[in-house]
Amino acid sequence: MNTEALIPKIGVVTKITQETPDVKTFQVVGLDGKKVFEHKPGQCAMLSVPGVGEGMFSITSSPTNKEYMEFSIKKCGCVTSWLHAMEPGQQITIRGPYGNGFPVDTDFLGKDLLVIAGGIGLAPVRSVINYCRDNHEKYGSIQVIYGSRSKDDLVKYKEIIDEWENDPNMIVNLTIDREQEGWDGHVGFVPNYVKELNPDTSKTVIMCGPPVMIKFSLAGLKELGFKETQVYTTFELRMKCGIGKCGRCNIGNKYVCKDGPVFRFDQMDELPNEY
Amino acid sequence: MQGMMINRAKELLRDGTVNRVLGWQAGEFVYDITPAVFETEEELDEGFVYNGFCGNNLSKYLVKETLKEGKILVFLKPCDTYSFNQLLTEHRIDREKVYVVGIPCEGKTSGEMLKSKGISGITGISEDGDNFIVDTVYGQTTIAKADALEERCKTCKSKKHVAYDELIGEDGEVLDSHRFDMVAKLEAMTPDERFAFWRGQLSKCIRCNACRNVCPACTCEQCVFDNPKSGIAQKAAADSFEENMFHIIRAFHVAGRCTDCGECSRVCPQNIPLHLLNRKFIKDIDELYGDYQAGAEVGTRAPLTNYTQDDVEPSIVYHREGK
Amino acid sequence: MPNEVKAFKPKIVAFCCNWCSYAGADLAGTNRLTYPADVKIIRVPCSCRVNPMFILRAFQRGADGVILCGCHPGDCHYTTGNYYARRRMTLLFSMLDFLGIEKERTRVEWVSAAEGAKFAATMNDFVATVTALGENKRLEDLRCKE
Amino acid sequence: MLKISLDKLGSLFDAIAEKEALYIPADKAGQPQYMRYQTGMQMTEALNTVRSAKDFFFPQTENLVNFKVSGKTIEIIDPRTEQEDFVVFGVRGCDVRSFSILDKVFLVDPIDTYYENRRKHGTIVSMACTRPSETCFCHTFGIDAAEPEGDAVCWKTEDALYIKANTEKGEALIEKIRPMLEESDDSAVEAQKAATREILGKLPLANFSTEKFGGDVLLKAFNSEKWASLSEACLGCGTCTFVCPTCQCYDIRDYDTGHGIQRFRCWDSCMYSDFTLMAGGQPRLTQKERFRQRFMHKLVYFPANNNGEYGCVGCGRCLSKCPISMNIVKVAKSLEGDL
Repeated sequence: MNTEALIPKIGVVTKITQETPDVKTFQVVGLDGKKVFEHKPGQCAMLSVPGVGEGMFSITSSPTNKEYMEFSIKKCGCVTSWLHAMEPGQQITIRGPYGNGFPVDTDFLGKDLLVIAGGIGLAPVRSVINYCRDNHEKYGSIQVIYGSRSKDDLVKYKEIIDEWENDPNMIVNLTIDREQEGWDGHVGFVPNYVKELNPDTSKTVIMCGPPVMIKFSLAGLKELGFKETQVYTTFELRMKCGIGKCGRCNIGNKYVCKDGPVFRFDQMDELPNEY
Repeated sequence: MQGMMINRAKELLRDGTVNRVLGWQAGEFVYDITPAVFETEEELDEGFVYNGFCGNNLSKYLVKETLKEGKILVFLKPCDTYSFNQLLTEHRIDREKVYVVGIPCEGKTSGEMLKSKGISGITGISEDGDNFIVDTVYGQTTIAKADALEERCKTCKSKKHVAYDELIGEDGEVLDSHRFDMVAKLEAMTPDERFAFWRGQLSKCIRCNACRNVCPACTCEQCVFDNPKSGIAQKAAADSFEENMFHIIRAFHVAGRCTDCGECSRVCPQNIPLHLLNRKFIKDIDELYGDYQAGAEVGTRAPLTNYTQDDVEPSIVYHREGK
Repeated sequence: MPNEVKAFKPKIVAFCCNWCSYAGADLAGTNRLTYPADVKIIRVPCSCRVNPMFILRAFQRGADGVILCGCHPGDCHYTTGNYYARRRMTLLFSMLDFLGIEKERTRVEWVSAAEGAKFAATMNDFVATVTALGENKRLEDLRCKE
Repeated sequence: MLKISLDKLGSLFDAIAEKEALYIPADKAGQPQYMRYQTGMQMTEALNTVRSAKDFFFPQTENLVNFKVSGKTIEIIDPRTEQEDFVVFGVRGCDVRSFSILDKVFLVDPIDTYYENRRKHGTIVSMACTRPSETCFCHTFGIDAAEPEGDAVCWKTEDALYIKANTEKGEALIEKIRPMLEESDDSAVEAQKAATREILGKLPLANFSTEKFGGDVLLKAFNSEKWASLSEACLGCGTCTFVCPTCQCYDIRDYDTGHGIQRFRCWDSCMYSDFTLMAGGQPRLTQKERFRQRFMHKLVYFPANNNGEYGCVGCGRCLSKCPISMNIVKVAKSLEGDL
């Protein structure tokens, strides 16, 4: 770990891709053109625009990408608006990696994975999906159930269509909330779609999305026979330090930035319901 | 007094006039009293107190309480009633949902006041005429009530209730308080002396926001100091400028609306005489725009949202030596 | 002189109302009346747009003097704005004085669109006053000093 | 045991201050607070300072890093200068313990180097209490006010100051002032300790205990219905957190100075509504949740992570300073019935 935990490094934004009307993906490298640091799938980094603020963002790219890191960021506050307004070549500051990440080296080994994501919730799980694809010999099949408000709001749509759907090891189920012209896929909310698809209960589930999606999807999974010990999610809380000291991401005796952001649902049951 | 108040509160609860009672609850050491809402007669019997340590001005809680269901009984001391009127003027309280019982006040003290007199290890306090008899682990001490009074009570402006549905005890009179004496004393100093005085005081500030949060005039939904878009949101004064700015703006935002209840100075953990800033504004307003007591009546127009065509020019500040 | 002291040139912020004083400043310019270049004008829709915080923030950012110019009382474009501004500024300036901050650093002047000469004269006079006072030390923010 | 007569205390301070920065609790405008010693300064008679001693290691505001931004590029500047050695004299037993609690936050991996640096350069000289107040309950957390921890510990009697080193740092300090001190037996100190302990036993909170708190009561305590009434009158100010010697939450903010950006950290309070506010929502919606967080953290979460050690030292500051007199003792006593 970096000995000067609170002093960031400089990152250069080399490429910005408009994913959806309010989501952009940023490619970041260090001043030397290489990755700023290595990370595990599901870990986060603190990005900041000096003078505007700092924010914790999940690293969207897989650790197997050795060239750069990617962040898919939705525009919703001060820092994100600023990030969205910037142009390639802009420097930002970056520190990390933070958090525990998904247990890809332990619990996930050899398992079939079911990834359930909604909206921008794809950002943290894309890292684990691509990591497992690149190391497919260590994992079973990957099923992705991903939904968004509309076709235009599906993050990383191109990658999903071009790469994931052509991966023999993957099943991709997409859904959107409302009927839309040019969409011949499934229409409906994610929790209902999960129940319709009736996935095999031997799978390990990774879930990320808006709280209401998580709530109903979890209930649906339980109905299908999944256990809480099989389901992982990743949290979002306000963070300032990223190193478990500043106190605001504290839930029970856990600090989301340090002990999380990935939790298994049975672990969450032991924590106060304050997230 | 306490007994009469409890009995009256019980009656009003019983006959359904109110469904809650806002008062004071006893603590660990006689003096550490917490404002509390009582819902049943049993709760009143268990914890309700009224004594010389019930300094909290309860009127601000009504902003929150009158948003709830039903009518609430509140006990207000004379100076609290001014804050109550001011909140009514600003439409922050639903008058229909409050039943005000005015209670007399002989001035309040606090544990902090006793401690500032060198009394420590307090195990009990009893009243004996004009004195407090304080039992401590180091023996018994007697202190005159008049000496132990809070600063704001030593210069009490009024024993008269300006708003109530009913009164317990006799109503008092508006007093000639000499409350501007300290302000006048500061005004008579040289600017250098004043600067030194205020730097000494304001540099103690830890920006806990107690003065703001307790103030019955500070009822903004979001304070300018908490609004990240204001450009001056600060959690801590990183520079002496910010200490000055916070206190100038805090006092300015309540200028003309401050009833001089003195809660700001009472709660300041660093004992900064914040009321002097408010009183400076009140004194200036009185002198320049005519006497005005915020909260004396409901519906009056505050001096800063008012004007006359022949108001003095700001240049008067250059010519008012010793004011 | 062995150690030449750089002459102190104060930074002045002038809040000028759009309808009178800003036009007055314009007129001063077109009439080629001179006033020091250290006066930075901030145009505001009305003198009563000026929040006490604006004055303080100007000092924070390094101003040595702050002046507010508006329409003459009675001539406000919005009828009454400057009456409110007058009360506010009177109380604010009095409070600054109460805290021991030099009262000559702040000023309010009423300057109409026709008073180019008054604008220039006011600024010259104010700059001279603030120059005599020296640097703003009592309401400075050390972080903003270079 | 070494001692120095009280009339020579000033020259002792002078001698220490000559070698390194010395801070003592003294009265300023009637308020006891730590101040940098200057010749002639007197120690306060008050029991303790209003602000705790945590400022020495975790100041209310401090610059973390500066940025110079020009166009698309950023330059990162570490603003730190060399930390001078310093001595804090007269720290009470409760505040000394608070440092070891802060250590458990700031000195665990990843280490906070700002804090660590100050800790390395600071020497703590504690002072035994003789007149504890009714708000004191340090004994609840196993702190002995009559013989506090610290690099060195002092006892002040009627006529002399006794001093003893506990650590190498303390010995090094005493070595520097050794010529001024004389050998003495410890009978006066023992007598004082006995007297103080007797008073401690008579304090109103002498029997206050937090035994029932700690790890496994987490959800039980969290879901108690009492939080609503306990927090009802809370003003949501930060007094308790800012006077508290163990509260360590902070905020990181950027300040644009006009010629650069200063990223600084400052104390923050879980009692503030914007503490957890995100663009995406607010997990602690009302004052009840914020209030609960503070006490749960001190009484339950912190001990769960630190072998049962509580995040409170019983200094009593929140008891005397809370504007509405709500405090950890009332909370603990009231919840106890539910556990």
